[in-house]
Amino acid sequence: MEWAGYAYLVAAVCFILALRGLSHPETARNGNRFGIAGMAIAILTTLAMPNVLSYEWIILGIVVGGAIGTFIARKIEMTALPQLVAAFHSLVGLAAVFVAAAAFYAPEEYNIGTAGQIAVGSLVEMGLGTAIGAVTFTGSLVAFGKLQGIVGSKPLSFVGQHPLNAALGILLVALIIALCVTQAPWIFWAIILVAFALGFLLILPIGGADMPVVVSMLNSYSGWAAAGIGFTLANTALIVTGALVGASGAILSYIMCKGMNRSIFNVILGGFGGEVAGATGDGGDDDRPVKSGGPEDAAYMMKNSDSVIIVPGYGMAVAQAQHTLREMADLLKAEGVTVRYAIHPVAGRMPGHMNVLLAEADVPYDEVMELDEINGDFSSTDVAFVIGANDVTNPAAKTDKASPIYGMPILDVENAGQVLFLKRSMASGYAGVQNELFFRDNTTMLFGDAKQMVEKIVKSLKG
Amino acid sequence: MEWAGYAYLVAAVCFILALRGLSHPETARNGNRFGIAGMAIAILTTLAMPNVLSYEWIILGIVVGGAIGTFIARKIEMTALPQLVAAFHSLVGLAAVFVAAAAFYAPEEYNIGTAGQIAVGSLVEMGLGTAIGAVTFTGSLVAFGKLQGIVGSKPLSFVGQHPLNAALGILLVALIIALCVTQAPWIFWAIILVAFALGFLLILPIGGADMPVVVSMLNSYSGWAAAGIGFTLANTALIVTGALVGASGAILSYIMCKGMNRSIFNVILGGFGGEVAGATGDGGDDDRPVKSGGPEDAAYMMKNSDSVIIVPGYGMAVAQAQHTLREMADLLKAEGVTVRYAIHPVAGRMPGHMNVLLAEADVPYDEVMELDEINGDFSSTDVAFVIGANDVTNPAAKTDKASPIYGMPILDVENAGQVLFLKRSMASGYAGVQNELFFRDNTTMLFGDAKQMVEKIVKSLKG
Amino acid sequence: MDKQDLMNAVQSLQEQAQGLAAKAEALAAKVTALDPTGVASAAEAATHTPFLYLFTAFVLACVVGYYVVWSVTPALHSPLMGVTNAISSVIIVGALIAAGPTDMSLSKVFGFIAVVLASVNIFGGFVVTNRMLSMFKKKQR
Amino acid sequence: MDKQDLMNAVQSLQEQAQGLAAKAEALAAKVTALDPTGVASAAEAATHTPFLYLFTAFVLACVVGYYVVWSVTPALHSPLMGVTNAISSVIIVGALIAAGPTDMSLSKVFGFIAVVLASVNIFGGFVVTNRMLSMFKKKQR
Ligand SMILES: NC(=O)c1ccc[n+]([C@@H]2O[C@H](COP(=O)([O-])OP(=O)(O)OC[C@H]3O[C@@H](n4cnc5c(N)ncnc54)[C@H](OP(=O)(O)O)[C@@H]3O)[C@@H](O)[C@H]2O)c1
Ligand SMILES: NC(=O)c1ccc[n+]([C@@H]2O[C@H](COP(=O)([O-])OP(=O)(O)OC[C@H]3O[C@@H](n4cnc5c(N)ncnc54)[C@H](OP(=O)(O)O)[C@@H]3O)[C@@H](O)[C@H]2O)c1
Repeated sequence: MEWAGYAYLVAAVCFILALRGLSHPETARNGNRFGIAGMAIAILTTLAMPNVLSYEWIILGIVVGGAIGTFIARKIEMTALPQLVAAFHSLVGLAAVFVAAAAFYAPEEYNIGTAGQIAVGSLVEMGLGTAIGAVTFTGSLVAFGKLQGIVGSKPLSFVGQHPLNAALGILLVALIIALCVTQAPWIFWAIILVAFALGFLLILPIGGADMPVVVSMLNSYSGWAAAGIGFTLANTALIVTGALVGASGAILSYIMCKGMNRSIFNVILGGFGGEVAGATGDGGDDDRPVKSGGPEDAAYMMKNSDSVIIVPGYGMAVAQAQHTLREMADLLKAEGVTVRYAIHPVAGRMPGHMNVLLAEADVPYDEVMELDEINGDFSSTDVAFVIGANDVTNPAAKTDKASPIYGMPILDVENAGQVLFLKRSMASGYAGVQNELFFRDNTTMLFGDAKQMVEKIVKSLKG
Repeated sequence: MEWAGYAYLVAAVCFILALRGLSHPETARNGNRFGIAGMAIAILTTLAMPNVLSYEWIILGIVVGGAIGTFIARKIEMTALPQLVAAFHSLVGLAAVFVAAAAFYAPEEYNIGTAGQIAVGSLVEMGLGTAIGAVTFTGSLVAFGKLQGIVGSKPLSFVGQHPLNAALGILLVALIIALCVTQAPWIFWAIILVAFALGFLLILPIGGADMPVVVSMLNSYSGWAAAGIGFTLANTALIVTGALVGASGAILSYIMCKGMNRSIFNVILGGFGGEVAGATGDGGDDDRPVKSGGPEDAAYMMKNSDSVIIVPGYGMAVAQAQHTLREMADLLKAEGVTVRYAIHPVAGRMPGHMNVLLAEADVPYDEVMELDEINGDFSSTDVAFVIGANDVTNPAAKTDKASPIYGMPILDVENAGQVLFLKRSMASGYAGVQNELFFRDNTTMLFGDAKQMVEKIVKSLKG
Repeated sequence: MDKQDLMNAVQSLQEQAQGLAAKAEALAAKVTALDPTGVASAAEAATHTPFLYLFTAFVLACVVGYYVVWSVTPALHSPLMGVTNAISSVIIVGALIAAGPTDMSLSKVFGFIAVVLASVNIFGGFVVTNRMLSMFKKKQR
Repeated sequence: MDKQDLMNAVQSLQEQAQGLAAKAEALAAKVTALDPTGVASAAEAATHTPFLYLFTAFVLACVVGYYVVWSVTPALHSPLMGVTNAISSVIIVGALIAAGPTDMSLSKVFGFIAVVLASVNIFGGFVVTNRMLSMFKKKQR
């Protein structure tokens, strides 16, 4: 079985190369192929193990699961990516629970002892793996529900929520210890039930808009859980993959939290998203005059400029305006206008969200700039066209120490000659803070749904 | 002894952190401390092993070696860094040979068998380690001699050099195989002798100026040798360190080769540096008129400009002009001139050579720019002051496909308002190609030794 | 040969036999003492590989993960989520082992369910990532 | 008890003794067969850890080395050479083992020399690196 170890190592290296490929769009597809190759190697190696003897059920399982997965992945709208990832995550969590259960009932298959006589180290790993998997399952389900709009996205805080969660956490630890001592099956199932409950209760109080951070965090957990199972199986592929996934989830959570200028605790303790609804009302209270325009004004202004930078945000995703937006950009380019896109690290609701949507609309990725690359160029740009973005342009992040977004890097659209804000109302964005820019002299508001408004601009540009 | 494995792992992590610290000057000193900590952990762990019983000789060895090392490292001139690294390298190579010899004569200490009955796998590792160590030893000695000027820096090619080296290489392989079969001590010593000879013969034909690449390559080898010994000892600290050092040497060689736009084979096959002398004569042949000036002209020109970019090169290092240069920059800054430094990746004779020299002269590192950072700024700069640099400014790298430096990135000094070239003559630089810029209208040549000339400029600025 | 001699001979033989029996017993004890340790330790070495080495791999993999993820370009952070989702399903390895035996059992059922769930992720993750990545195109077409 | 009986008893005793001796021999053989394998394999497991795991660590360390070295800022490439020079002397570990025994021997002499050489590098490398690094200063002083 020595060769199997080497095969698993090769699979692990393939997974590393898969992530490495993502360092550039050009190498990314190759990277994905490495990922597939690694997975194939890992599966085939396992199937060749002497204790894997019957293939019918396995093949059936892979065919059924693969068909479902492929079908969903093909049909899903790109705007629904966040919930898709959440849903897939819940499955990984559940699979981990079932693997742990299988190991508990047939430990001899895993060389960790016999039923009722499992090595204590393996029991600890198994208990932790089960608990993390179960929390991931229900947690991701809640995240999915909130993102999909099935569960209310408002944070559902209730009295005594934190003490209750803490109590459940302690109970979980106690149960794992009891499992190590008694090896009783009912304790194993109790761990799963308590962890299910904990997953629900932990995520329910967190606002819908914070779900991406939660999903990423659960992703990280599932990685560490996989690494734990890797220790039990002495399997390098699992250990390395677990560490990769764990690091990925942790780093993405960090990037999001930093982009929002919040701590991870602030997110997890919940209740933040709730202010959005309230603050939205507040934002509308402001009675100062704003300059508002129509699609013709916008079309005229952009047509007669030299350069336009488009700043997309969450509103563009919601309205699915990316295709029409690309059409508008094409028309402008035909007029000789330089058009580029500026993407803030946390624009939208998921890291890289805007990039995928623009790519979907066939926008070439070399027109799409990151914050650092383009921020200096606003001052030499005629028009900044902000479509469904708000927080990521708010100068309060630089000036107002009391603001919840203070310290977050922003796109300096204010430096452009003219700023167009396309949104439905004066409402504030995710962070619930009013945007000073709306009231500036060089700002024109375009009120309306992003897609409809851009369609009108396109019509006006054409005719 | 389980704990020892963990301790070695901690040491390995310390070494990783040591290199990680070097990603920024601010964290670098902390990184060095991690390196020292890692080494201390590795040594103390080994001393605590049950088979290490007598400490007198060990302590004596460490004290003597440590004193010598500290003394040399304290006294050495910063301009002599390349040869210092080469000299230290030869010691690592020799130490590896001695460790292998010790393992050969007392294999039971290393758990690899008994004398005359050593495990074959270990013999292979040992034979390879010895050979690489011995090649590193003599190769680095030659490199040291060439860099220090003891051995003529001209490439010493001779007829049949490549076949001879190939023959020695094959002999070495044959000897290692024979060692595995017979385990005879004389074969062991023969391996060492042949490898010594090979090291000499491999490096001797390579030109002095290519020595930094050679040193870096030997560094890489010594890393892989250390990793090999790590396998024999089943020691994580050695394996990880070996991989780190191996990667570092390989990447630095790659960077240098890329900066010179040559392949590593071109360097190793030797004979390149020889063209320098010849071509230098050629360069002097050019009879076109150049504009030349004196220190006062230079002082006047720079004093009356808004911004100056200083481009140092090998000549500054040779002339040890860095301190005087800093003085000049200070005087200019006192006059309100913006002064910055532009460093080409292969300026000087060693990666990062210029940065260390400037740092030695107390130039703050945030005034010292890399090629990418500053190359766009030459066009908005009044004066480019090129001191002892030549190849790294040569536009032939961009235009002349026949030039040996074609394709290498260069500093676009030509875009500056005025270019001052401080060098002793019209001679070409390391690559032996004439520099078109000398004949441009906006170029003024300052002929003289870098240090003396800058001293005169300083005098002129002062008075 | 008289009676006395015979009795002596028998006695000595009996003694010898007893001595042999004792020796045999001691040997047997030695064997049983040796056997479990020997076989068990060999088995342990074969099946339960030293935690230290796995831990070393884990620590190094964490460092690799740190670097490799930070080097992912922000524009591809969504595909990154897709890929990590797919590869985290490598726990299918554990599921396959559970689903592998010929005899039907509770753990085989669990294994089968886990295979299905993990397969959804593997195929779904890679397909959706591929869909995303195939949309990223360069300018000059 | 007549002669015949006695002879029978003696004979049966002899047979028993022979049987015991044979058994003892077999056991002894088993013991020798078991002992070396058992002890040797245990020793092997303890001293000669599986190549696979070391190789795994090596592969991962190479990836780590790749990333960690590329992330070194070019301005610090000279100190990098200093540090790698110093840490490559970690082969002093091998030298210490050779120099460790109490009895004087050829290998102990070799070990001593290697300790001296490696120490020159360790101290020299770290000191010169520290010297270089302490020269790098930021602007506003
Ligand atoms: N990307 C991530 O990974 C991530 C993760 C978690 C949280 N976040 C947070 O999400 C926010 C992202 O900033 P952002 O600027 O993209 O979004 P934002 O600040 O939430 O603003 C979105 C704006 O779009 C408008 N909008 C909504 N639907 C629209 C439609 N159909 N048509 C036109 N406009 C519409 C809304 O205004 P109206 O209601 O007036 O139309 C809203 O002001 C940041 O605060 C960030 O911290 C991001
Ligand atoms: N950095 C590395 O890692 C590395 C490694 C290997 C090779 N190289 C090669 O080294 C070269 C480095 O380029 P470079 O521009 O720094 O140097 P260069 O092209 O070799 O030019 C150095 C110039 O300095 C002048 N010089 C020499 N001594 C002087 C003195 N005492 N006072 C004033 N001037 C003096 C020489 O001209 P005069 O004789 O007229 O004075 C010479 O033209 C590149 O070709 C690179 O490929 C670099």
